[in-house]
Amino acid sequence: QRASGKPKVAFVSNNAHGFWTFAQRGAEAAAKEFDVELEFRKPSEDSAKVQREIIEDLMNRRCKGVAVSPNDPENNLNFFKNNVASKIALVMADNDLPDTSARRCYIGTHNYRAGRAAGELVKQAIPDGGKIAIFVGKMDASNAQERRQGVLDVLAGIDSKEMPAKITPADAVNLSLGKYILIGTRTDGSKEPECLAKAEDLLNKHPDVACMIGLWEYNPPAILRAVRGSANPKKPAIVAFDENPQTLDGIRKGEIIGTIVQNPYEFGYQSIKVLAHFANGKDDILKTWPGIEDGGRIFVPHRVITKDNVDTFEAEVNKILGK
Amino acid sequence: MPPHLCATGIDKAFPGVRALQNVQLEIQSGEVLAVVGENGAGKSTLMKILAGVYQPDAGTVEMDQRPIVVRSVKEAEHLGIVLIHQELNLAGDLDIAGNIFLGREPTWGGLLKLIDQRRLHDNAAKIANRLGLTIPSRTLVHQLSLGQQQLVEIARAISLQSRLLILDEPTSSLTETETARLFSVLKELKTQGISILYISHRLKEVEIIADRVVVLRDGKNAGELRRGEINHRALVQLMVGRELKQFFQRQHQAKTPLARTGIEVKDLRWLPAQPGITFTIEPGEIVGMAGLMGAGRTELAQTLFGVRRKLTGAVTIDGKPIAVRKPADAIAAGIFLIPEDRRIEGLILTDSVKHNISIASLPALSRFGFLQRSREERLAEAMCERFMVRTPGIGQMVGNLSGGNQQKVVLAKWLSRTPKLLILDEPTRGIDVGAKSEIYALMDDLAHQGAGILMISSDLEEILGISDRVLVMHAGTLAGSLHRAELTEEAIMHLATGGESRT
Amino acid sequence: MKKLTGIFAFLCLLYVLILAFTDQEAWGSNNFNLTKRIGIYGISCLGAGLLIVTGGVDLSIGSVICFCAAIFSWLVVDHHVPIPAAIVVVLLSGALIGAVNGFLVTYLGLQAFVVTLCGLFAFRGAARWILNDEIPRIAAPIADWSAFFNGSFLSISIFLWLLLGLFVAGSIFLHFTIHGRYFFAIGSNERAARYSGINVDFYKILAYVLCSFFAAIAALMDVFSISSVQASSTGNFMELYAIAGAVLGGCSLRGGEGITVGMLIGTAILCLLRNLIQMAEIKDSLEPVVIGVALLVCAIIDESLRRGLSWRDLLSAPQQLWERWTRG
Amino acid sequence: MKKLTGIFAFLCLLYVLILAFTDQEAWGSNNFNLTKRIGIYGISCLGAGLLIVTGGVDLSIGSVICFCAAIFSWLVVDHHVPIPAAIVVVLLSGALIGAVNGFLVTYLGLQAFVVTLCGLFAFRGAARWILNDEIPRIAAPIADWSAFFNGSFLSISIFLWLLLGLFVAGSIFLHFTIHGRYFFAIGSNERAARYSGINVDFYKILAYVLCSFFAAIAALMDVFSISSVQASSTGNFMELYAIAGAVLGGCSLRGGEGITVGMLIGTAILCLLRNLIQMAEIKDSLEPVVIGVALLVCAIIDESLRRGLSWRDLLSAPQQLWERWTRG
Ligand SMILES: Nc1ncnc2c1ncn2[C@@H]1O[C@H](COP(=O)(O)OP(=O)(O)OP(=O)(O)O)[C@@H](O)[C@H]1O
Ligand SMILES: Nc1ncnc2c1ncn2[C@@H]1O[C@H](COP(=O)(O)OP(=O)(O)OP(=O)(O)O)[C@@H](O)[C@H]1O
Ligand SMILES: [Mg+2]
Ligand SMILES: [Mg+2]
Repeated sequence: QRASGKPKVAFVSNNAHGFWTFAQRGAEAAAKEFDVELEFRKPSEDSAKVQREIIEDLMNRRCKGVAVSPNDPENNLNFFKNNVASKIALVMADNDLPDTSARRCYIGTHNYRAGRAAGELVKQAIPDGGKIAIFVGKMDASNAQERRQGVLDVLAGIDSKEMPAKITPADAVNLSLGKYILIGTRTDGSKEPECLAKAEDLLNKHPDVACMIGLWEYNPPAILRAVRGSANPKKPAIVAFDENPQTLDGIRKGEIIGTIVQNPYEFGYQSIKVLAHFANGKDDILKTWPGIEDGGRIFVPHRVITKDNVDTFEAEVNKILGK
Repeated sequence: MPPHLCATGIDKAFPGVRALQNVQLEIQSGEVLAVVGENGAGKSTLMKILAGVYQPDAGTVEMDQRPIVVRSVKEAEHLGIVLIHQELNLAGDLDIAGNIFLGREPTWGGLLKLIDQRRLHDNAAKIANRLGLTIPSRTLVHQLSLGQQQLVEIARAISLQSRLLILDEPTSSLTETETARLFSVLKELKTQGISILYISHRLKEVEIIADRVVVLRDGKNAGELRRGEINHRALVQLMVGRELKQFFQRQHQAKTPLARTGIEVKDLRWLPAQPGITFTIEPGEIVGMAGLMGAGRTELAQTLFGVRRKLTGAVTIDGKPIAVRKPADAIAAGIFLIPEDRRIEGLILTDSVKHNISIASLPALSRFGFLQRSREERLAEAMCERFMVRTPGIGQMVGNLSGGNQQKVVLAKWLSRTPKLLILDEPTRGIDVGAKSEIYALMDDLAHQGAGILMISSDLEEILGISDRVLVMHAGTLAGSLHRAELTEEAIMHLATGGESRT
Repeated sequence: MKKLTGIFAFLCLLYVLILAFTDQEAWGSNNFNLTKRIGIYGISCLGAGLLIVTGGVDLSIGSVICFCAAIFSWLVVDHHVPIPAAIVVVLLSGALIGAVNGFLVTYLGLQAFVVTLCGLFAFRGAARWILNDEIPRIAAPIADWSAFFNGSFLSISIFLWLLLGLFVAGSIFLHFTIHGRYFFAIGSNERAARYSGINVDFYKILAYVLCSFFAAIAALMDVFSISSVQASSTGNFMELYAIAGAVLGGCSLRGGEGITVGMLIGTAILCLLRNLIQMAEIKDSLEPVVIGVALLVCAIIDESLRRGLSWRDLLSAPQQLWERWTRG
Repeated sequence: MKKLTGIFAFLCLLYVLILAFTDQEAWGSNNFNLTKRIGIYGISCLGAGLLIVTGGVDLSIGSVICFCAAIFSWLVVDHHVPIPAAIVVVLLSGALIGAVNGFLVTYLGLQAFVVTLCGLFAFRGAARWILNDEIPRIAAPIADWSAFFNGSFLSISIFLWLLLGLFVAGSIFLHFTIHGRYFFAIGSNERAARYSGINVDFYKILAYVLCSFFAAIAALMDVFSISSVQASSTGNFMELYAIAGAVLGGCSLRGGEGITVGMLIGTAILCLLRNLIQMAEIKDSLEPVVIGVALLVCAIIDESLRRGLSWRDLLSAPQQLWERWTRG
């Protein structure tokens, strides 16, 4: 329908979070540059089921290729392999499939390595060790598991470039990691007020917590708010992920040590760029793709933002958002 | 003198029913006009039209010689027209005073409209006392017995500064004492020039209170009687169009001796501080149960039927003890109850006549659990005919029937089966004379077949007419038992008001 | 029946629109997808509908689905229980949950809304606890089953066949047996039903059992259809879709009203609506708006036809409303 | 009043437990946090409670909160509208939404559950659309307001003071004016109220307006408390917490029952419960289980006391139940 004549490609995120707006901007830029029609889909629920319905419907609309940030890639492998990749070009963004042959390539952050970077920030903030606590929306999301594992492995002194097969259970409490002790991992079901409440309660329960780490975008601002509100003169260090304006503000004021940012703009841009090439029959584009690793993995490097580079970074962000 | 209110040429049709056709009605100031007619004659519909609940299809209403159009209850109230509905309309979660003054609470605090609780309760107590309702005005209405609730409705209507007061069967659950009190209040209102429209199926009341009677039949005017002409025979003649012979028929007066002992109730209690109740009902016996309002007759029936938890007591049927924990158990043991409040306990108002009649007999109307609809329909048709239920068809929604016809459906539901003990709680509430005699005949018939019958009624005439024996309750206990030979109105009232048993 | 014409017409309209927005060669494949989704969603809707007829309501359906899926994967993945055995355990758990709900509502006299709200919280938590907030590797062990269910027979999804089976059974039960009649009686006037000698408590418990049992089946279908269980998201919002479907299809939450075909149509409308939104490429953020508004329109049409208004009345309704308004 | 003793005792128990699990020097700060949360959650609960008294229910509260927060940030961030003006607009929108809900329920005779279910979908979508799925930079422009509200007076959070203000107003309205009396009458028997000449439609609409208006206030408090709006998550589940709080506090969803103090206690129980879970360091995944079970226990105690059982009866209840069970 609505024949623009251009081949159609799509990007399906895993939820409707504001994070994906950056990816959408990147995807739109690539679509314009490489002359394809883009559909950017953000499901209202972060479930594998809704996502699957969206992809099925896309395939019934002559979509030439799709980039997906999958919910539960592990178990949906067969779906992606047999129902999607066998029919149209499939690229994974942000989250990879366990079987690299099931898709053309992966574009995204290496969440485990990003987690390790956050671990380094923790070490830097409290070199003498102490109690730490982790905050995240849900623990059954793979990026949450990977980031958390990265942090814990660095603190425990384990050296690895890839996610280990055996992970620390989500409900581990008072886990000793060298000089560091993990009090626990608090989940809030993606609700910021709940994260705030849990951070406040943790500060009252464990006044001696030395570092609090927020793994998802809204976690650090909530932690920051709780720390600011706490009567305790000894403020714990905060380590953050993502580029929430309040997080950046906290870094500027020195209340947050630093944040690990991904580059979702690039997720979108590169995904659509790859798909556009496939759609135009250039199937060997990946062979010459810069920085591609084994198994067709293209890592968009994370960055560590601290007080030193926060201003330049924020200017960059504003540019993308057109602010 | 020109009439106070005059309705001419009123027509009203419902799907499948022409409820009113060209009906005339006029009433003078200070007059008590009774409206009578068989069930479904259109009385309630006419009253609802006057009070703004329904709009007529045709016809005009004039008040003080000015035409009026009443579009809502509120507008009717502005005109001074107040209707007490045949069915109760009370807010159960509010207290007595709250219900009496609902919509007209005395307030203070100007625009804030705070409720003046003291004035509210003082005024409520005054009105309630006038009617003999002595229960504290802070009692929640859902805790009251049906008769008491009816008094609250009446109190509410009387408290309104009305010019035309319409009472649609106000006394159907009241005993004689309360009725007498109501009549004295009505007389007082009459002297103040208030017009009163009074509907009742208790023709004795009509004889006492009415200045004039208008009779409706099949939605049309059937005649009028003036004071002096009003008597039972004339009323029935106009209502039914023929004379009714024997009203209370007890053809099988002589009990057939049976080898069964019937039902024995021993030391039954449902309230902690209550002396146990003990009585027996033999097969083939019709036992009346009298008592004042709130004496606990309904509660006794509910306890026997397993709706209310009993604290102590044993019930045996033909010598076999039975354990009743829920109505299903009672029914299995052969005890049926025709409940007092048809709208809440007796009927599924939103369902059809057919389904309501069959609901208690479904296992017998099914095979392997599958319903046999044709049998169900045949049963419903037969019962409707027998009880003279006036309905456009057995598919009609029960809620659309007239009050008396609804009551007939409740009776039809149970009387298609043969019980061991049939408890009827105010079975003839709102039922016209013709159908009443039919029901008495049926009770007689059932008794003859060996059922024991316990009939609770507030209508002493009825109790005296049909019972072999009368049990009288007073304040939650059994005050005494009277045999047919010793049955008089005085004897019953003596026991009901707490007098010593003479036997 | 008559009151279903409105929503049935709406369903047809949706389908025509979907066809209009879809390439012809994709029709077949899209039809298959639709039959699949209706099959999966319909099961819990049928359960919810049966319960709603008795005047009950179950807010815990989504969490029960999640809980049952969690038990299933715990048995199959962690304990290598054979799949048929695991299925039996899951179905029994579903029935048991329903029995507990029913017990609380009848014997303890609690409000259904409250009891099942507790369930909504509790079973979700229990699922997370069972799965330990991890994603179980369920895909491989159930591959065969999943392949079977995702297949088709006469180009209709197996899921829909299953639903149709349940639908026929449910219809016979609700509309042709005395038990179904008792469901309606209880929903319309519980006291009157009790006074008529119906074992009200038993039938109410039965309704809860059926609802949760159907939720357990829905959980299995969910697992087989996407081969995935995630404690934090599996079954989310399913109670709302189930109730919405039943209500769209003519059930009244006041109880005593409902018809099984209606529940099916209601579910189908929800599935088609979401499909249409994708096919017509409506902005994602507007999807919930479209669903909400469509539900509302359906409800309005339905209520109007039920009150005996004709289609012509409906079309002139806005004007009438305006007049009524301005009159005061 | 008497029927509140059960949940009040439960509340006290919770508080004692919290104290037991918390270091003494943190008591003050924890108390402050609690007052803050009760303040924020209590507002929507009060609104929901007022509506429930009239026999209505509003499932859209959470989405309305999200929608109002979205409008607010759209006005303040994108259009630089002065904050007081934005607040007025938000409150009016809230009231308007309530009026629409009320209109649909009264004039069109739709079921409240259905209408507000539509709202649950529609307003969430509308919020996403307004915010274009982005995270607005709301923190800076509202910094002063946020600081004020997050402050305290007499070591009680401003949020709680606000709630107390609304509570006093609401209590007077519901329990001392004729309007409140009409709410009860309508909830208890709508027809009786209508026959008493009460303008039932007006009061029902008023109840919906109040509920959504309170939701709009709650939206503002939510924004001021966390300085953040996110279309996909703001206000999620708030309708469930609001209704649960009201019901815990003695409202019956059948209508006609409820007391404002109860709603406050109900909210407080929910807030304290979650605090206790943190302080006692109960496993995260079990949190929903604890909440669900505690709700249930409350409901059981409440219902039993309401039926006139004494505490002693309650304690011997399991035994009695058992006997009743085994007897048949
Ligand atoms: N809402 C309605 N819908 C359909 N039919 C109705 C409705 N209300 C009344 N009717 C019918 O109109 C007729 C007159 O009913 P009405 O209630 O006026 O009788 P009535 O004289 O008050 O009888 P009763 O003595 O039994 O109370 C009856 O046949 C009844 O079935
Ligand atoms: N003084 C009183 N105060 C409060 N309630 C009372 C009082 N007297 C009676 N009642 C109520 O009346 C109930 C007894 O009602 P029941 O329905 O059994 O009476 P009844 O004999 O059938 O009278 P009715 O003719 O009014 O139906 C008691 O349970 C009680 O709730
Ligand atoms: Mg009548
Ligand atoms: Mg009685």
